[in-house]
Amino acid sequence: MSKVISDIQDALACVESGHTILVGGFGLVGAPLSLIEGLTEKDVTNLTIVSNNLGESGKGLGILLNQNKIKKGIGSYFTSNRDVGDKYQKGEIELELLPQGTLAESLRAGGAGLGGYYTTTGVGTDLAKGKEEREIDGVNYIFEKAIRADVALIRAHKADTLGNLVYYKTARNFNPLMATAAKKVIVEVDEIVEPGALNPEEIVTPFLYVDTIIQAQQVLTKEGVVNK
Amino acid sequence: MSKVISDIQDALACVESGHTILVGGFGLVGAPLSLIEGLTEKDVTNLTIVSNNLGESGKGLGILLNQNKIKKGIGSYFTSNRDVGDKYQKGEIELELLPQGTLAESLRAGGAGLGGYYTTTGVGTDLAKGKEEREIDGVNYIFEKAIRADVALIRAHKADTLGNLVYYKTARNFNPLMATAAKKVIVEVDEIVEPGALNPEEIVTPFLYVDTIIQAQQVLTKEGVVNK
Amino acid sequence: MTTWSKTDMQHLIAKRVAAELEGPCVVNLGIGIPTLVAEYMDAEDIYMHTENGLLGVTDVEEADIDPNLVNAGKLPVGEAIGSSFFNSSDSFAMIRGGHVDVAILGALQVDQTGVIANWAVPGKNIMGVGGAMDLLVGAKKVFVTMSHTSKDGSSKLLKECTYPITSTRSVDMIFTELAVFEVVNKQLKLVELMPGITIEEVQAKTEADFIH
Amino acid sequence: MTTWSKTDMQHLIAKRVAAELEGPCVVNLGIGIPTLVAEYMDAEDIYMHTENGLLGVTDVEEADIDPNLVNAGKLPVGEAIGSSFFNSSDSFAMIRGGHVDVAILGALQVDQTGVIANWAVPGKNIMGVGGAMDLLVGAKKVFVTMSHTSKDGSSKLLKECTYPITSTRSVDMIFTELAVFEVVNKQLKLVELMPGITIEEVQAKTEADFIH
Repeated sequence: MSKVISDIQDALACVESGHTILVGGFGLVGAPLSLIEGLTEKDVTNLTIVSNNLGESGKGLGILLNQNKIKKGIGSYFTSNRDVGDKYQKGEIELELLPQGTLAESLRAGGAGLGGYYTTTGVGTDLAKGKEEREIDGVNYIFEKAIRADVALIRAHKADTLGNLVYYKTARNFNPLMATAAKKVIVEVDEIVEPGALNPEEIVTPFLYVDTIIQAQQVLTKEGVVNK
Repeated sequence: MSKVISDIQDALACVESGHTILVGGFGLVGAPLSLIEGLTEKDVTNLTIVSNNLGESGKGLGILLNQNKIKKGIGSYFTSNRDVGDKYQKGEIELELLPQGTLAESLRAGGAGLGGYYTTTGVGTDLAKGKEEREIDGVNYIFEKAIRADVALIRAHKADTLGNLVYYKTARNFNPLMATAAKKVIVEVDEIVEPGALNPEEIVTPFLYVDTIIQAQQVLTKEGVVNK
Repeated sequence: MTTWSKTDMQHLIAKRVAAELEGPCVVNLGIGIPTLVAEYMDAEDIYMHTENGLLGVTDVEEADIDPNLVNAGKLPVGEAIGSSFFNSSDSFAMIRGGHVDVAILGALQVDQTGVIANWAVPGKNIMGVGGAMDLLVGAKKVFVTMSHTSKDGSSKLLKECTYPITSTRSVDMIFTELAVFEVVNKQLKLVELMPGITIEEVQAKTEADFIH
Repeated sequence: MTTWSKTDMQHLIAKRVAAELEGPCVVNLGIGIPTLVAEYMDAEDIYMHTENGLLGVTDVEEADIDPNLVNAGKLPVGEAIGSSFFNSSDSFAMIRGGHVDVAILGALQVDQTGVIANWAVPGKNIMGVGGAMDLLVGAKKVFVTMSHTSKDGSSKLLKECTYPITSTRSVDMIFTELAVFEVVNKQLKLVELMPGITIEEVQAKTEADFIH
């Protein structure tokens, strides 16, 4: 049972207008660049994108933004793309800003079947507005809801054909969390190997989380993003 | 800066009467057998022990139980030691029974600085009695509190002298979670290596969680527990 | 009326459950009859998850037994090709997050809406629950295996459970030595009689209402 | 009155903060002046954490730059001996769970109780927060580095922050090009004048009340 698909649009067949989509990466590092490009070529709209950033101006998710395919962004640092602010000003996009730790934790909670959790992060700040506050053992917390999505687009370093994944250095970031929190998980990888090639003690994402694997066609290098 | 200590009682110097102590392991698998033995030789009482089981009759934590050092047990499966039931019947021990997933998740929440979380596990059962129930997006959850402790006694496979840890097969279980959720973390390991010997991608417990390392003196073999 | 040795009965049930599994899927096996199901699985793409931290469980030869490689019943197991190890919270995140396809569990009682009791007996100390409640809320499908009646001959399929329930969630299928039931809209539906069993025998030994 | 180039000022502050760090400890460095602190740390047992997933950050030579190995400011970094990689929730679990000893952050404003504002400016869209709020609630100690005054000469140490605060938690120490403050019982205490600075100059440029 191999989960490997060669055509990106086939891999993205499950993506529909109105979907909530998790997109891995911290800036371009660990972002599923090939899948994002595939999404810019697909006729979908009204997407909710959950990602630390919405790319950079005219790059990565920034292209999707400029195509007006994004209805709402949920992330921690939209500042990296000035177009996001312009669109927000014009009322063309909804934004939900979360502390980075809350974004990560909510994704993990979503994947783990939790409803939500209490964190001290954000208590007493503008980002706590409208959120329940509760004292537990003398400490003030706010309630944060779990995040779950229709599809996750992630990047890993290696996959075996079953879907077990390992990551590479700081390109790991949100990817393993997003792998757990969506109905369909599509991963692009640098290298596809046979089952048994990855050490069972080192696998970060066990295969039950992964639906589809593609060979990455775009790679981040010192010189920027290049086609492979 | 090496965290390695050779004498078990020196390693356990931070343990005091009345402490809450996390003890790793699933039965004897992955249990810190040498540290538990050290605890049975130490003059402490009134302990709250958080562990999946309280050992077996007269073995591991079972010895501590029979020494009347345990005031309260928090775990998921006390059935493995018939003495626990006897003591409970006589009112000699308090017990808090949690689903195994809740025990694990509460430890993780404790380590991650969360106050608690909502889970579907246990809803509508006797184990939900007295716990807040809440509907979130049409699903019923109960509130579970994070668990934090004074000391964690855990077992890993290898440690470097900084305190980075890797585990071995199903001996991993609760150990990495407990490493995050106590003020002092003492680990016993099969092997101590130099910093740099463990692959940064494979380290399961980063060194900032670990205070003290000892070489395991007791090992679980096919023939049972043997002194090394 | 058919009678079996306990072992034969357990194997009969285990074999029948195994036939219900279709790959690709991830299955968690409880203690008791469920453990036997592994003996009858032949599809290559059925993977077993054990909640103490391993996805990809296989049998192990006596010579290869590793005391630190066990299943949730603390029995020695082996590693399949493509297996992975993880900690307890990651393991239960798989279960509670709905990533395990099928849980096969034993039960003490099942009520006629498919709700089960399998972790505690009234009048005895409540001492252990393990992963039972987690598996019931989390697995996409739950299959129950059990003898149809207690040692005293009374039905274990009841109008209402008298033991503490494990979850308010109804299981999906129930396999006994007499019959196979599906739970459809909170109602038991007999879908198959085991070899040599008559509907009358099932009716006689079943307190719960069921349709067929 | 002393004047510095912006770079000199930043390095002056960074060097002073570095002197405050005692190993063994784990330090998280924010963007801006905090990043410079690494240049002045000499203790072998001071380890740097970056919230995008690495404990054990070092400098990197131009030739060794790896585009997939960066810090929270997306600048290339290297790996120390004994480093480890982890995902974002594990990284923030370290921060929020109180396992990072010191966070060194920049700030736009500090009030006289030590509460800071460093993530948003009123009248502009609120577009980014990153890990600032997490670090403020979680790090055992928080050190703030900033220029003492804004470009227009107004004090950044205020009676009350006019920008949205990052946390209700007071920071522990504040380092500017003029002075070092500790926050003691929700009160600023001047503990050191930077070389060549007089108490009068600090008083003239500080709106916040402070003791000394």
